[in-house]
Amino acid sequence: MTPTLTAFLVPALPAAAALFLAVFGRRMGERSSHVAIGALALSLIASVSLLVGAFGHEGPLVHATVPWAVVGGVPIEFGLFVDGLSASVLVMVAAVATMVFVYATGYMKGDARYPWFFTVFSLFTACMFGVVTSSSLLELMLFWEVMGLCSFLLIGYYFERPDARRAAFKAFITTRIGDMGLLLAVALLLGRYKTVDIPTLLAELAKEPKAFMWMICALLFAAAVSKSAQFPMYIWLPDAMAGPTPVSGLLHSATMVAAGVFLVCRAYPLFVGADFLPMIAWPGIFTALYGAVLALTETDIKRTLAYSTMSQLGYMMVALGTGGLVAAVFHLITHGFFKSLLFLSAGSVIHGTKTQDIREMRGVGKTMPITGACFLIGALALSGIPPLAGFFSKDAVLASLLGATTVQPVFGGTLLVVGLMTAVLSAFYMFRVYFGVFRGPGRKYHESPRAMIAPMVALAGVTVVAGAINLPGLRVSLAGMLEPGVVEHAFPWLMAVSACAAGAGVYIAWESTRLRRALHGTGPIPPNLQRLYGGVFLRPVFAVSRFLRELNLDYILENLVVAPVLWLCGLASRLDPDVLYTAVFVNGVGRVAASLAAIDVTVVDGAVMAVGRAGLGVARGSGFVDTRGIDGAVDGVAGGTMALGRGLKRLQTGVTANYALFMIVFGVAIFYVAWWLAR
Amino acid sequence: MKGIPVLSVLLLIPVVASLVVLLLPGRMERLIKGFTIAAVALTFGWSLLVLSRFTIGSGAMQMIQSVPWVPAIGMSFKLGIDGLSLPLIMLTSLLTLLCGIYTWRLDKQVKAFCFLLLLLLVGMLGVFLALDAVLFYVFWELVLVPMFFMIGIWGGANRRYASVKFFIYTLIGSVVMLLGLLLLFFWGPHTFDMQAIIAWGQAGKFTLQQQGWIFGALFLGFAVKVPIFPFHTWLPDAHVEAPTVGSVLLAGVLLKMGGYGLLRVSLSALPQAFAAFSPYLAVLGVIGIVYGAAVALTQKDLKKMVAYSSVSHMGFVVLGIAAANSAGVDGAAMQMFTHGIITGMLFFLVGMIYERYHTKEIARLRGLITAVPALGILWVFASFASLGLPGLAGFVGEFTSLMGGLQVFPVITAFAVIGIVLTAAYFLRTLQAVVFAPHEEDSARYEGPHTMDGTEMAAVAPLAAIAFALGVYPMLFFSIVDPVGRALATLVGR
Amino acid sequence: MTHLSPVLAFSPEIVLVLAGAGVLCFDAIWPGRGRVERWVTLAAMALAAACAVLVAMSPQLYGVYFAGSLRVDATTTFARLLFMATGALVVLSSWGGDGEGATAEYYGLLLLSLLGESVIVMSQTLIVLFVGIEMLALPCYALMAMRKHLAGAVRAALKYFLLGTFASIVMLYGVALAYGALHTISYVNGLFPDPVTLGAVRAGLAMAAFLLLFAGLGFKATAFPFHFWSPDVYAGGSAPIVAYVATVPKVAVMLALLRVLGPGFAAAYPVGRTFILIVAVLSMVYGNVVALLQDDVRRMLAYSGVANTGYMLIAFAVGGAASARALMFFLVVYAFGNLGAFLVAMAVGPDRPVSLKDFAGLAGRNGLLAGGMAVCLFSLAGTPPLGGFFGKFALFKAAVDGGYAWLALIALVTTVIAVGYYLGVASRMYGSLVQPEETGSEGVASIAGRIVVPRPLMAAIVTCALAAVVLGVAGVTLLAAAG
Amino acid sequence: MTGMVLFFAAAGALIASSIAMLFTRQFVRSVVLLAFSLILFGGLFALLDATFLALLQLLVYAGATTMVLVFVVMLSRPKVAAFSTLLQPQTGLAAFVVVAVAYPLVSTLLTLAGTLSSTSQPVATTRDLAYALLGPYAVPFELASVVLLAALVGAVYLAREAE
Amino acid sequence: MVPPVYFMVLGAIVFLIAMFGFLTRRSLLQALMCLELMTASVSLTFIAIGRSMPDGGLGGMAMATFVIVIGAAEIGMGLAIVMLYFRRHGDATTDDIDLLGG
Repeated sequence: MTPTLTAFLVPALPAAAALFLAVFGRRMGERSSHVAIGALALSLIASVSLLVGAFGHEGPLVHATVPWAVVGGVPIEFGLFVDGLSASVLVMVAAVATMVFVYATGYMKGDARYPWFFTVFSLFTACMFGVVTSSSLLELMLFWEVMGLCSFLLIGYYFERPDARRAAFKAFITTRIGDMGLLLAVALLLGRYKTVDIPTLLAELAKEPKAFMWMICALLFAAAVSKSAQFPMYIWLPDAMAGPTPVSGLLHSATMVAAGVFLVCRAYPLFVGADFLPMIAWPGIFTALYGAVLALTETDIKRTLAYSTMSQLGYMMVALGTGGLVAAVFHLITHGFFKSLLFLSAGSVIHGTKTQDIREMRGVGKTMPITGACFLIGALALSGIPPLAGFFSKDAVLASLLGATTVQPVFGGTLLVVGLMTAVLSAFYMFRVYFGVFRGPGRKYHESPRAMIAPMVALAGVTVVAGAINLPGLRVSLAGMLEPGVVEHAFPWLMAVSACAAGAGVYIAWESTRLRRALHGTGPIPPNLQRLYGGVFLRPVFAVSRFLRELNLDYILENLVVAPVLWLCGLASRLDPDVLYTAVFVNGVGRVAASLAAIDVTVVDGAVMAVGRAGLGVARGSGFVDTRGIDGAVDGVAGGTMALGRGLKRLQTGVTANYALFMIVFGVAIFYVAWWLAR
Repeated sequence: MKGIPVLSVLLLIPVVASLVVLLLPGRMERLIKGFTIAAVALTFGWSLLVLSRFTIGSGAMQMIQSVPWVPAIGMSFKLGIDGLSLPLIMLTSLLTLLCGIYTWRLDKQVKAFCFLLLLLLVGMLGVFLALDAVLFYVFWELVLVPMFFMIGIWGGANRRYASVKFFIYTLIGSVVMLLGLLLLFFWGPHTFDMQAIIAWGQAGKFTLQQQGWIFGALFLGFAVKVPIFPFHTWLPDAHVEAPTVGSVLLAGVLLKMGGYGLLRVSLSALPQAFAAFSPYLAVLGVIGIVYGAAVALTQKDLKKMVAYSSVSHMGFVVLGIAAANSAGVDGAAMQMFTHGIITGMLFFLVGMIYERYHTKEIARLRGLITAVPALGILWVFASFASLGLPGLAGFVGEFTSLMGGLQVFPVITAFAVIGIVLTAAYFLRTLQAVVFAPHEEDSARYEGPHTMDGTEMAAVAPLAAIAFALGVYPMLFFSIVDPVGRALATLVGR
Repeated sequence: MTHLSPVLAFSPEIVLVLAGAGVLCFDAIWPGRGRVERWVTLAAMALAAACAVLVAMSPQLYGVYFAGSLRVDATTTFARLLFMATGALVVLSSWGGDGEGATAEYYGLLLLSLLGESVIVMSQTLIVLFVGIEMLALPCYALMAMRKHLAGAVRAALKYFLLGTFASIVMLYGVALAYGALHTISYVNGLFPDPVTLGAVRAGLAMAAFLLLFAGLGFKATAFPFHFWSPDVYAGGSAPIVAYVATVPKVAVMLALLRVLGPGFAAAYPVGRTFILIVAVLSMVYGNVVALLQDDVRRMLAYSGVANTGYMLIAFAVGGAASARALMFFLVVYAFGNLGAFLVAMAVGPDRPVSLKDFAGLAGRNGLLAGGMAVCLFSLAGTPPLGGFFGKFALFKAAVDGGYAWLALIALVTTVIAVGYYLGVASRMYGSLVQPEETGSEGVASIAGRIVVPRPLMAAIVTCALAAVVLGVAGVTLLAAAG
Repeated sequence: MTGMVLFFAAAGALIASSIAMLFTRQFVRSVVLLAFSLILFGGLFALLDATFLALLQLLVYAGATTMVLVFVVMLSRPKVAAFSTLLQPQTGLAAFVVVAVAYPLVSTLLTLAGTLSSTSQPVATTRDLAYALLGPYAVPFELASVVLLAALVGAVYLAREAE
Repeated sequence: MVPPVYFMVLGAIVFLIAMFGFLTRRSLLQALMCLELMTASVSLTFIAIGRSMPDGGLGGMAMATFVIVIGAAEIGMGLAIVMLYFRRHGDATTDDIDLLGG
């Protein structure tokens, strides 16, 4: 099994499964999931073997291409490209996907369109693998957009519900806008360099003038922003929660949203070369903070996690923005695990409590212990409480921020401070949800079925262990793979600070839950909290969060895009030449004719008058658009011709003597004109 | 087989068939329909034979047949085929075959319809095969009469207005084009032989001023047909009123005659004038893309929306042609082919929806996925193919044209991207409303069978297959077109 | 053989005269209904056509006869064949169900009129031309007035007579002036010699003569200022004769003009050329634009006739042999197209004014009739592959060749306007074939039952339509041969 | 010299009678004036030594046509109201045109006369005319007879049907 | 000997008068009379021009003959139609037949 073949198998298997289910799915009913999961398991094994192969192997493990098209004399090849980066991400995606697929069999049981769900789900996974392993930018774009299609179909899975349809539409259009950047970048690069092969491109681009490189980066980053729901193109992510939870668990936590970050990582040398990094850092950190703040007052459990995903993606972007490629990838992988864990447990909670509003969930932990435990582990990981994975990856991100501070103190400093604040907020909103939902007295719920619980437990296990993949001393570490030879300088005191931040966040969450219960008269009011923290920290943050929710920035941003479009369409339909013709020709000429008729000069109603009227061909006031003849077929122009015709027709008086007279008059007149012209 | 004039036979089959149809008695409708399908199938088969004998990879004109027809005015019956016209020939014969199959369900005035369909096929094939300027014009005009009657007789409520408007608009364009062809004759080599004219033009014997006049005249004729932005107002009316088969052929083939003309005559014979005018052409193309998409978004009638989407997609063809570099020309040729396939499919589907719901109003069409699942899925597939989703044929044409455009007019082409997003917007809006939205009480009722019958599936399935195949592996198409694209690109020196 | 050659050369004309006189005498002796005369007339025409072909096949007969007054050459043969064909069609169409109108005198006069046509084409002196025109016109006045029960017929005939006589007298005065200016009235090789030899004054007088001559000929050919009579007369007159008058005299006069002016006229006389140009343009524009407004189909065809005369005059404005050839082909195509259209109008509304509403849904009521009309109209409109296209194309090409691109452009634009009203008819005929025509703006009259068309009339119409198609495809090579 | 006197007398009478013919309101008086002017035309022909023509004119026009004209009116007894007045819409234009054409026509005729040779050459006699009619002008002669035949047949048919 | 040119001028004048008459006359018969007058003046012009030709007026006279003969035939036919018209409409004015409408 050569690496190339295994690399080919990874995307091919789920694609084959998708095709198979598309044709035979309907007949297989519930058993269709077995095909999907089987294919995915094989891909997982293949990707693990790839990871093993990739580690310590200089240069890309697999780089094979096949001719796809010849355009303008330029051969375009598609193929596979697997290096350390893609292998590691591949494993994460495969693992999470397998878990979610198993979970989905439980969650979607009894759904009418069960086979269709798994068809699109497998196709999606195949596309994600495609994005990660594609060798040419055009191929990447192809899988990228088909992934957009799958997200449209999955978010809009419950298409009976109007909000699901709206969410799907919004998701596709927003990502489509971003994809335009990718389209232009690919077209420009193919046009200029006659190749789309990523490695060769990166090499060529290094020699390019800064401005052109900067432009290409901007275009690629636009695509990344829309896919990874960074500010301002994040508006589709919260609504995307309208889709079934497994979809959120896979797409909007680990895979699709990570594709944006992956694109930036894949073209990282280009971004560094064009020193585009600050442009990535600032939106990143702002998105992180913004997501966290919005998550604070979110009442829907899935939307909270959506804002949390947005925030964590911000973290990855800011890590990339400060040169921390390893940190970003590390965080991407760990986030993939614990965020999908959180989504799955949230799904299980929803499955149990039949509601998504955390205010109606009380004491779920009592009756759904395993779900509670899994959610707790996920929450701990996300908040960055050691020894869980989140702590190490977030610490790596903060380390890269610290590294940036040493280089540019102001730039790095602010990032670091905001990063720490966001870490506290993250811990706070996670545990606000945990305490609110799982602690305290609650109704009776029964635990989710085994098919949902098992993957959650597995993911929980992985979350606990995941931190280890990048321990500094370890021989086999992520850093070793991505940036062999670069010594990773650790900051022990930073770890301590971040741990404390996380702990503070948890404590505040605990206190605020007790405060909230107090407000609702279900528990004693803690005296010290009001004075000490309330004033200083809680009130302003809550105020900002509530303000932002009322502001409903999503709606504003959405209209920022939709309003000009509607204006353009309005203008276009008014500009339609058909409308234009009638306005200018039909009415315009009509008005002119009417005014001329108004000054109807009647000299002697004899010979001169007849010649005068005939010559001018004035449409005497009669109804202008008289659709005689060809039923008004030709529009304005015909109107003019008709008027001329009516004018000339007046010559046809019917009087024999007139005819003889006109013969002589016009004959002589034309003769004189001819004589004068040809003299 | 060497001796037989292959291309003349390709034209001859439909001519003979149309005469035979005239002779068949009007009552025996099934016989007439069967005969027509057989004739069109034979034509398609023969075009496959032409494809097999075509040496792929050579940019030169092949299988040339020339018979002097009217020496008095220097006109000869000259046919030929090259990388540019071969795909369009295949597209024409394929679409007409599918239309022939689809007419199996027609029950009104069958004999007249079949005769007109065959006559239309002769005209369309003739345009792409003709290598003589007058012959080109004769077939160009010949296409008008059957389409006029098709819209006029089997059309919708306002058909009279639409058919006459279609005829007059196209006629004005082609009349001016005739003047252009005459000027080509007089200022050029005093013969109507296209190859001689092109050689004369490429040798630069036309003065720039002459080229300007000829280009202007020819441009008007082609612009009305493509249609390019200000000259397109006939298209929506014609499409809304045309019967399904009429719309498919109108959008699938007739629009391509304009693009083909621009490439074959304007670009080849008047390179300098073309180079001078190409920025404006690019601007018109991009306006067409954005404008077409914008107006489509505001449309309430399903068929009119698809008509305006044609205007938008043909904008890419114009953009590709304006770029006039090898990528641009390849892109234009590909976009013409794929647009023919995909929009043909869309119009078939619209026809099927209309037959079931008897309304084309998007507001009243609901719940197609539950009513006829197959039709719903096909509409989703066609919509995504048409909005240019990579992996399907629509994308390849658009992408290549964009790539060509970006090399020559980067700023102008960038605006085209707005059009692409709008295209996605209106297709998805319609898709969600028509296919996915559940049935409300005021929406159109449909109690018929929940499946598509044989002829419908036969008409649409091949198109879907080709759209998918070309999307995944466009090498099939580009190997034919690319040599011609490169040859044309060198002309304008880009 | 030489002393016999004049008899042989003019055998077609002799046959016509004998037949004409014969039919009249035959009726005098056996005053039966028009049964026998019909067949005799057709036979005579066929015989005359055969003679014409024989003469064509022995070119040694070609030449100028009777001291330079008649010429027999390729154009004469072309004219004879065309006249016999159209004449035969007119005879067929006037067979008519009632047969009342087709008495012996009708056929006799028709034969004499046909004789007048070929005399015009063959004549080489102005006086013979004048006599020919009168020979053509007088029978027409009579024929027009023949169907007396028809209210409009007598009135149309009278109007036609008054204006026709007026025009020919004006032409006569032109002949006199020409005689004075040129000292000769023979135009064996073109009436107007090189202006230099004439000197300024006589050239001026020659131009005056040209104006008056053109007035006379223009009247018959319904060119712009001299066409006013045609709409009223066509609308009023009895159908078959209107079809005849609208087609055959125009062709004859055009060929006569071709002989009178000769190829060099346009180049030699700028005034004359500009005059013809103006008349051509005015005819095209006026004819097409006003036709757009007409509701009566025969009036519309009258104006379309005026427009087509405008197109024909292009050949004179451009001059030269190529344009003459193009003109001749255009004449053939116009003759059959126009005749066919008039005959269909006759079939739709025999002996009553025919409005566009009568054509509504014609395809449903009589498919063949509608088809014939459609083919004739599209040929007149000039859409390929029908003959009309190649006719117009040849003319426009000659115009562009002669440096009159702007004239060709005007012609093309007016053709588009022409298509406007031709399409109006076609769309009405076929509009309601499938779905019933909603009572649109003109409130369609209730579509009456099937139209029964007498068999010979339908045969004539189908022949015209077939001619348009054949001329389109095969006839194009005819264009080369007609040269 | 007497020729000149005769010419001017005849010309004056001719112009007077033709104008009078136009302006009379009774039909009979106009027919008489017409006959008189046609006779004058015959005289003018004689003055130009075209004796045969003069005779022909007198016989055909002055005699036959006028008589036929009168018969037609008497036979069909139309309610011949007095001819309406001269003035109608087109009179002004007609007058204008006639004047516009008259001046250049007469002036060119006068200049033409200059170019034509004097009248000294031998006068063509009726004999020469006879030979000419059956010589070079034989074709128009024969054709004229056919035209007469056609006119006769037509007139008879139309008249016969009338009763 | 009166120079032929006077006759030509006279012919032209009478022709124009007659034409004016034809252009403005209301009555049918007056129109016919004017036509006759115009024919006569044309034949006068023919003879006058012929007279000053080298062949001593032979051509002119021949043409004048034909003019008269054909003119007579025309008037004959014309009167037949006019009588038919009287039979039907019984009125002599030409404006009646003219209201055929444009």
